[in-house]
Amino acid sequence: MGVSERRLTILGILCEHAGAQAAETAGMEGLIYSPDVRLMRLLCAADIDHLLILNALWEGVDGIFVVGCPTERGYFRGCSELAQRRLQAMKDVLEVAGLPAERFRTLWIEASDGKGFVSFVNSFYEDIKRLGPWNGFRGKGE
Amino acid sequence: MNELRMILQREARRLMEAGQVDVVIGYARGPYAWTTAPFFAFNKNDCIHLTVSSFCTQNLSVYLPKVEGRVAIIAKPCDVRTIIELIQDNQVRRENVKILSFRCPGMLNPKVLEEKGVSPDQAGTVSSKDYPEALYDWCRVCIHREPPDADLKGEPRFLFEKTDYPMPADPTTLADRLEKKTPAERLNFWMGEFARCIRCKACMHSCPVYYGGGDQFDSIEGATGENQPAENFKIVLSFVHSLAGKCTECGACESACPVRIPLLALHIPMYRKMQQRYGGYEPGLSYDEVSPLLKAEPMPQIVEGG
Amino acid sequence: MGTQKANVYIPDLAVVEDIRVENPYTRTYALRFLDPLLARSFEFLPAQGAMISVFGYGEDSCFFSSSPSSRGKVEVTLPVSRGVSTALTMLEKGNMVGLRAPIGNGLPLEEMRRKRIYLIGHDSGLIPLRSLANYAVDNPTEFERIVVMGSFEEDTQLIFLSELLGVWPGHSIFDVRVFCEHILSPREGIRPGGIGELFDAVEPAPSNSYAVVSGPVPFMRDVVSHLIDRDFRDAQILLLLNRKLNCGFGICGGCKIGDRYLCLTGPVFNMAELRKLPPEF
Amino acid sequence: MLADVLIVKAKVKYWLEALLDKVEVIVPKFTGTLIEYAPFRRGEEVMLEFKTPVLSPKIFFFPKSERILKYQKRKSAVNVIPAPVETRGRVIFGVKPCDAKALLLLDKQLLRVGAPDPYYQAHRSRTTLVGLGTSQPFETEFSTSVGSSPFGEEGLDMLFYDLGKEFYVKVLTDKGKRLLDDNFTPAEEFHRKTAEEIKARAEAKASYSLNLERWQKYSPLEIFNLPYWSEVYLTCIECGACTFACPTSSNFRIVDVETGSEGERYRVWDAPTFERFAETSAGYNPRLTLKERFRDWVLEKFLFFPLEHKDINCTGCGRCIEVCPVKIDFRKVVGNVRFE
Repeated sequence: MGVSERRLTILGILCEHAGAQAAETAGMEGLIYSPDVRLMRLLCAADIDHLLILNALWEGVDGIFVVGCPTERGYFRGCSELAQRRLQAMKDVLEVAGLPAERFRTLWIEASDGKGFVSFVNSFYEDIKRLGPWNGFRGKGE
Repeated sequence: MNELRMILQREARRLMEAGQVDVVIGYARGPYAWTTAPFFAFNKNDCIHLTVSSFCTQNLSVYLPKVEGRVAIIAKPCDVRTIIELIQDNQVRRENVKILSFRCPGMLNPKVLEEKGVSPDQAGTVSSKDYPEALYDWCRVCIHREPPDADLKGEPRFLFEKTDYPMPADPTTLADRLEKKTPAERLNFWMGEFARCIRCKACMHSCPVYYGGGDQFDSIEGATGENQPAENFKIVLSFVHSLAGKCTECGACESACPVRIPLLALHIPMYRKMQQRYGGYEPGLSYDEVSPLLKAEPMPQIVEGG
Repeated sequence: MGTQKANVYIPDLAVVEDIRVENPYTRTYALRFLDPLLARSFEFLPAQGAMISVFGYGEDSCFFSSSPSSRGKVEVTLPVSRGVSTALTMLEKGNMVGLRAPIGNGLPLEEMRRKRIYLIGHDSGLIPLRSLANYAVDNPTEFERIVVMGSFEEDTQLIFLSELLGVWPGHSIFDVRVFCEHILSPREGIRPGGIGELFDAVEPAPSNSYAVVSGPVPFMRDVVSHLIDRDFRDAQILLLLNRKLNCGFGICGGCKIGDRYLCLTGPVFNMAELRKLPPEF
Repeated sequence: MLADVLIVKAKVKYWLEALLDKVEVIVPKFTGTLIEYAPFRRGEEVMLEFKTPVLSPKIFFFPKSERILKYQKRKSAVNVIPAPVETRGRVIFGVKPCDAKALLLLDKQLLRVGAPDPYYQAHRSRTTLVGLGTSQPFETEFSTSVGSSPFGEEGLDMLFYDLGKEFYVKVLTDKGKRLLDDNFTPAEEFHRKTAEEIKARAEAKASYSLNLERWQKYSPLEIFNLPYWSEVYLTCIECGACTFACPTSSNFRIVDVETGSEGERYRVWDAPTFERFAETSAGYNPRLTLKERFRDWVLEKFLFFPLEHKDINCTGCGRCIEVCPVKIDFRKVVGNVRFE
């Protein structure tokens, strides 16, 4: 493997109540996805600090996805809608700044939908693979 | 703008004499040519220092949450919008605030005027009518020249009919020029700009509707210690994201920046994106409509790729 | 001490030899300098401090809590707050930390010779006082009497329990009084009460004595007014102030009170000096 | 006695290009939005008339962030490598005389006896300062009234006076003399006279009465406790622009940056107006309110520093007023103190 073909790192931020459950369901159903995908769980997708996403991107994570509750059926009242709006704004910020907004994606899914989760992760992984690695900002600039 | 200054002084004095307010927050003449400085008038005699010119770039509503008692505030229309947002956010109570606002001709960049050979002595009178090309970027794109709420609104002594201030012939801003570039070029541009950043937090502290206070520049979760352009850019991006759906393009942050980083070229596109996505929402125009980022409703469907 | 280091910012490495849990929020770390020469020659005074660094987390100031006479090994005690002191709790025996020491002026041991010393401390304010108390244990002839006046908010916050209740009362020159405002589990030697009770029990007398006060600012203010009531002169009251230190050698200005730097002419100030300084204390 | 010389304006460029062979050269440059000091490259034009740059040459001696050390963690052991000090020669052209004086004031803070800052010391000793008399000062400049001058010679190695077509150059130190080459020609007496006149004119312009002599009548504590201080801070928005632009402020913080098992430690700027500036890690903040922090920032320069070093920690460059987002006039803050 050459330097340019280093393994991808993809960060998945899962909400406790839908994303993490969906990942669990996928595990129980025996569905697999790339081992380069690292998952972390938070209480709620609407609670994601913008610095979490920015920091990940800055450190050179190749792709970030957020999985949260489906629209209008959030675990907390309105959490999914709020999260969608907030993260959409985040995407806009990345676009405005000239950063690769396509490396950031969201999914709003039922806790029982393991298949949906895995197919999303796989297609995201393929897209990121096509985009190639992202090197972040470490060591750039002065 | 001389006439307007007289009216505002008179009104501030009247409010003081009537005991309706404890303090008037306004602008006074700044320490050197062109500039204005925020000024607190605690008694009626102080009111003669109050002034308004085409160079009042500070947003005075940043002081509202800090000041106790009943306040009269001189505010540009964009500042009034931030006051409305502060009231929505329960930072300020409407009954404690008297808003003295005016139809705004837009704020001018003294640098451009100096290049045109305008003398600083004219600072009190010059306006965008004479030099539309000197308008700041955010005033170029501004269409809300009238305050959405004011305690003097609707009275006939209001000056500056809208027709007096035509929109500048060329409303393109740095934001538009950047939008035409490729993402890589844009990123490169911003890296160059943020190499100058000295982390003084003036942008964050001069914004009335940003409550973060710039702690991210210090904390280990935020910027790393080394002053790298990328790190500075990251923190400012988090600032921009926090203001999505709240920024009224008042330009306080950019004019506060000691090293002149064009922050509004980040805020203006965000403003437009929010406007497009959420049915033309513009923050601070009414008391009832809250920021779309605070609404727990499904995302409005927009046509992709349009 | 005395010899100028080439680069004042570079900490000396030290190995954590022992970690002792004083209470849930406070730990004592026994450190030994990696450089054997430095370990042998290192000297400090009671109430002097150090900049302790956990690499990756930064630096924070702390006080030495061990006796200056125990050569080769130094102890620092830190209450867990944020940043470095939290990072320290993750360390294990054998890990390395950086130490820039000693910082500050320390207590004037020469002047305090053969005097009666009142050590008045509240909660973690006792940390630098322990250094002097242990010094007195090692050199009992130096002092006429050591009166340790410990005051605590709650008995879960008690620190240096074995010394307060065991080692120090066993010495003839020591008189140890510990008062707690709230006692959850009573034990011998700990009495209920605050500063007022503490002073009533001890009755400090100003003749031939020094009072060393350390603790939070409101506590120090209270104690000073009590001491003044009992005819202590300003010069007899030594206060240990606590400020943020960044550099430790008088540049950064974080510890500046008026024209005095805590890291150079502090942290020990007598009340007469403090009265001339801005009333920030 | 060092001979005074002349240099034709057009030749300054060639002189600096010749210097590039030996040393790094820093010149003021217009970088699109701002005049900044930046490295000079061959073939570039040199700005000979410019407004005082917003960021003073302090950034070359006490940079925004300076690497102190590097460390590597190996299991429980740590290896600490001090950051090397720079030794390459450097010439800064176009230094404002008040900024050179500011470096002398910084020396007092950063080169303390027994504990000199090694990085600052190295930067100082490797740099030759070529001054250029302030022809276009900030309108806020008040250097004459704090014992500095727009044509002051303190701290400089050479000082250029603008005589129209040519520069009259005062060579002040041996360090400056070493930079001379055949682009310079000897100066005449009338050149010196013209230079004196220029100096006198500029000094009269850069004056503002700070009434500091009134402060002598009061004790530091009295000044500190004046009710005046609770009035002047009101418009401050507690940013750090004034401190960071100030050529004499040396407040900093030390932070670590870690990547994996190794990292670096930096010394970064901090400002006394920031809320967290004096807060201890235990959360105790001796200067909790903005009033206290603002008072501290002003009095540190005009009261406490003079007590310690017998000199005002201000050179009157006017940058603090220029960069202040709310245009607090520090001249007035200091000059209009009400003693009652």
